[in-house]
Amino acid sequence: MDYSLKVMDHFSNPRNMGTIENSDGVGEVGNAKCGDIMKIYLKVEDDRIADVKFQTFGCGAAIASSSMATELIKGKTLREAWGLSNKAVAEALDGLPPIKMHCSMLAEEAIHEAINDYLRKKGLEPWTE
Amino acid sequence: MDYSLKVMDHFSNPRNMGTIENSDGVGEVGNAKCGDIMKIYLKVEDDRIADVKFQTFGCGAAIASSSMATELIKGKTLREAWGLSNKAVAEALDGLPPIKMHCSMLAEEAIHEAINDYLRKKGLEPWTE
Amino acid sequence: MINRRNGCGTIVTDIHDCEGVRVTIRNQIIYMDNSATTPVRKEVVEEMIPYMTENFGNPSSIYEIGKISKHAVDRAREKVAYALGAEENEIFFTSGGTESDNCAIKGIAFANQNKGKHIITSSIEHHAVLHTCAWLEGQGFEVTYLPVDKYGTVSLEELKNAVRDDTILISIMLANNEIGTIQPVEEIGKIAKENRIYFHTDAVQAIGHVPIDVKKMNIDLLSLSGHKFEGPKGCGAFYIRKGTKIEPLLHGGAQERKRRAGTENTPAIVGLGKAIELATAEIEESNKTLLKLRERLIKGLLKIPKTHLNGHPTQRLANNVNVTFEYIEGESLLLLLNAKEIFASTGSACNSSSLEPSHVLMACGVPHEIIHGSLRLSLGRMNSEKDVDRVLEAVPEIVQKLRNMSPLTPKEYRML
Amino acid sequence: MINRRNGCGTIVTDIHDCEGVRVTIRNQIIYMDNSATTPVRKEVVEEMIPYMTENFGNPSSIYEIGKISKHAVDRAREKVAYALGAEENEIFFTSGGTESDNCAIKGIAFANQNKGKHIITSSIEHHAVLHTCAWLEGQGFEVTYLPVDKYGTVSLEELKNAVRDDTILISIMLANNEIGTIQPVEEIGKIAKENRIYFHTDAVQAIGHVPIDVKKMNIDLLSLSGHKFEGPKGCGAFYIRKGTKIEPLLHGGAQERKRRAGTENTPAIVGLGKAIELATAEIEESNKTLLKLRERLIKGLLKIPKTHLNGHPTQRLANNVNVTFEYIEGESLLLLLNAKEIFASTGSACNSSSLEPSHVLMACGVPHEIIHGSLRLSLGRMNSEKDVDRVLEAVPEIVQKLRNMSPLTPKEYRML
Ligand SMILES: Cc1ncc(COP(=O)(O)O)c(C=O)c1O
Ligand SMILES: Cc1ncc(COP(=O)(O)O)c(C=O)c1O
Repeated sequence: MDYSLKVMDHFSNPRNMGTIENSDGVGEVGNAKCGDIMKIYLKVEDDRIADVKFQTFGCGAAIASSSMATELIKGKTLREAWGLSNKAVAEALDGLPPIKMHCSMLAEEAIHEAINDYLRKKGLEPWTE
Repeated sequence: MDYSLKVMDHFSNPRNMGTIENSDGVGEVGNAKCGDIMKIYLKVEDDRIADVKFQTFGCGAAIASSSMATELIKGKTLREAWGLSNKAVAEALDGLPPIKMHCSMLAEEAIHEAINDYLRKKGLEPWTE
Repeated sequence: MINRRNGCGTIVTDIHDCEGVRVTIRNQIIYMDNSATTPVRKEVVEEMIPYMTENFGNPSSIYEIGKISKHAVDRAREKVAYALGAEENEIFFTSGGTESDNCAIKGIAFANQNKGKHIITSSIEHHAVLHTCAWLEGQGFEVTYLPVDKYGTVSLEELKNAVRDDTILISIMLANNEIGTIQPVEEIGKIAKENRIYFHTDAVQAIGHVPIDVKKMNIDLLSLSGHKFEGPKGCGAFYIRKGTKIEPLLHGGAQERKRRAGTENTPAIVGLGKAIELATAEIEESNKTLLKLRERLIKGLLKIPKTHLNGHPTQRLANNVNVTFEYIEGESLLLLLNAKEIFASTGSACNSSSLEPSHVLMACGVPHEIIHGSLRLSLGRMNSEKDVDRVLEAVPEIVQKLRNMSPLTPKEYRML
Repeated sequence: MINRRNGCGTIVTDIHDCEGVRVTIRNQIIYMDNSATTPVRKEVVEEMIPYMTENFGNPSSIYEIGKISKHAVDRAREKVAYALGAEENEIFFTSGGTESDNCAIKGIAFANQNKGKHIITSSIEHHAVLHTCAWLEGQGFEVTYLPVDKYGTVSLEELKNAVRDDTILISIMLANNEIGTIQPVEEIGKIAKENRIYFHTDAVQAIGHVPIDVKKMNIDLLSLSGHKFEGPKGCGAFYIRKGTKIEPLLHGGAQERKRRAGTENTPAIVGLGKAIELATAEIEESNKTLLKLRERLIKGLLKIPKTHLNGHPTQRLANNVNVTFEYIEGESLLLLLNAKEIFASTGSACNSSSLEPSHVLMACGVPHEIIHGSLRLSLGRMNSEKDVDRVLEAVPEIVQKLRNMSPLTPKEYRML
């Protein structure tokens, strides 16, 4: 696998790894059969992501994408976080091998799931785009 | 081509190469298309091969076979010469590669042709075996 | 860290120190992926080089340096024949295991289709066999893929039941490249013989580990590949029992008695000959050493909770260790091992850039969910007990790190 | 004379002197069979060795030494692409010219048979093309073998006339291996393109001698082989234009983007890359030198009475000389040249152990009766003017010796 130094850095020293007790929203995507599961925990304050943690079962790219994506949304508004595209995650990692682009997709989707989980818990309509 | 040292010796320094003026019998076999022509000249005295020469167009094995065959029949009776088998020629050369065994056949045939040519000239019945 | 160049036993890392001056660090690397490929043995390289430079002649040529090449090729052929218990004129050189497998299967299929169009193989063959069979299915052949038990062993009963009147070929590997399971080849050969069916075995992983006698084992066709036993890459051999009806795969010149066209790769053929000679001569001694390392490794790894051994516990290659760690994924495991200069693989090397779970582990019934967490450590002549201990130190840490990260890991196996 | 071992430029003969002591004699050998194969260039061997020993990793592996191999393979791919004017992802590595030819022709045939089953080739192709076509005829394909003129050139008119609605492939070599004739490839490419037919060219003999631009020449598929331009044996490359519909020949692992399975032969691939880089960079300079040697050789040989030049007088490879001497036979000529340490061939090397007259010379209309007396001298980088002069001294003597022996020689050409 030809991973960038950025990917290797985030893979080897993942930021925001772990769980949040009493989180405000949780999103989990992927499945073990495909070899990737990503779980994102959010702490939301004033419509902002006060804290975020992840747990990932998956390849180097999946772990690095989780780490980078959580870094990118920390402190952002929910809308801003929702707007984080998988391409932005991949770019922030100085690119991903084509065969691994789906890992950044997983990160985007996990964030969406987590935000909608938060919205649902708040009794709000989940977002679709 | 994996030729024996004997083949290489007879090929490089062929014995009895040339023609006999006023020969008593001549035999020519093979054709240019196939890449081999062998011509044997006999001088016969008292039913014996007093002299023999050859001309050959062909590969190393053909030339060596001609040289060896002429050596083997020199001084022999016509019957003895007739009895020289291609296998005997090949053996005397310490063997020939399988693909080249037909060259020793040519030598046997050329000698037969030359003997029969002599017999015919003498008004005798050519031999068949 | 700026640049990285590696040696067989040494990793050289070029870094810049705080002053910006380049500094080189050397660490011992641990290569445990010998089933993927091996380095070329020193003695083998040395025998090869003269055939690249001085003795470069085309073996089909008539002149001295051509004849030197031809004799060298013939000597290598003798060595391969000797290693397999075959005759010299039953050995043909190819470009590797893949070509040999393709040759065997397509060659028999095309030459014997008037007799029948049914082929039997197993579901744990290398892709060189499986994809060739799949291609033949597209050409109107029928293929039965025999299942295996949880250890990866083909059942002789299932094989007997699969035999049909129109079966022309049984292709079952001698030893598996992922899990190391050794098949009951002699018995398979007997079944093939009784039913007058050609029997091909992919022995790519077996050379140097399993003693082979094609006559005793009733093998009609056998594939092997130089780079799996410290010979050169890009060169394999192919045993075809005398009298076997087979078509060539590569058409062209009259080389290899018209069974395999193309200018002979003399240096590699010479190297393969030398390598197989050494590997088979040392088989007993080598297996003794490897077996000890293998068992130490397996014992150590199985101490990690929720870890399972794949493949057969005893009927396995002396150099093969394959385990599955639950809750984690293989690629990240390999990357962290790599960071510690330990080189291994998950599934077969050819698959490492694919995302599909190993077809071999699936056939053995390893649950889908945990297949991804498998690790293959394949030992070689350069590995020592110290290497094994370093691996046994590194792996538990790494597995724990990844388990801590994984959402699948139950609380009791977490340490965070 | 007891033993003989040869070097690239030196022949070492071990003899016993009259006292029985072994004495070694060194003579300069003259190798003029570069179309059969070449030695591996020193710079190339040097680049290859590290990939046999330290950097032996499997390019499909994830760890450092695997990545080093992968990068090396990719760099070699760039070099081949650059030499042909192709894109990197249009280059695939194979085991040689024969495999590339087989891949091209069978690959296109099998993948496009729904469009048609007609193939056009020439009657002077290498056996790797001709025998592959013949095999396809057995599988229900139809093949047109275009005739050539006396210089061995394919007529564009004949080609146009041969094109049919169901023609799927034109396979015509860039330069012939026996007579060196260079085909009007650009024009052939144009005809193929206009008729939407795939165009394959066997460029095995052309690399390093004829500048190639696959785009300009409208080439869809191209075969080449490392050992013909001082690269390694057992390694070739294959250019496939993007978008070409083709099936693989070797099925198995996912290497070479699934177009050619089998563990990559990294050392040889690296060597091929280096060799093609050097050969194409030096093409102009090398051709200038070779042309001079070639013309000197041809002029000298044609002084021998009843001697004819085969192939095209100008549209020919700068390194190829092919002449026919009437009344004599080629093998004996080669053997006598060999005795003088001059290494050459008659027809192609692959055929030297066969008895059939060259199909190429037959197609050029050389009379059957004299075909056997043909000699190919193919020059290389190691040949000098002195070599040419030594050949020009040796050949007339040898020809005379054989003519004196031949019953075909008319009196006026005899000297005995
Ligand atoms: C069992 C088995 N068969 C076939 C092959 C293919 O051999 P190669 O890659 O040398 O073509 C391999 C290795 O990759 C293998 O392990
Ligand atoms: C024109 C041509 N095509 C194909 C080949 C086959 O190449 P290889 O022997 O490397 O497979 C050769 C050489 O033998 C050749 O000269």
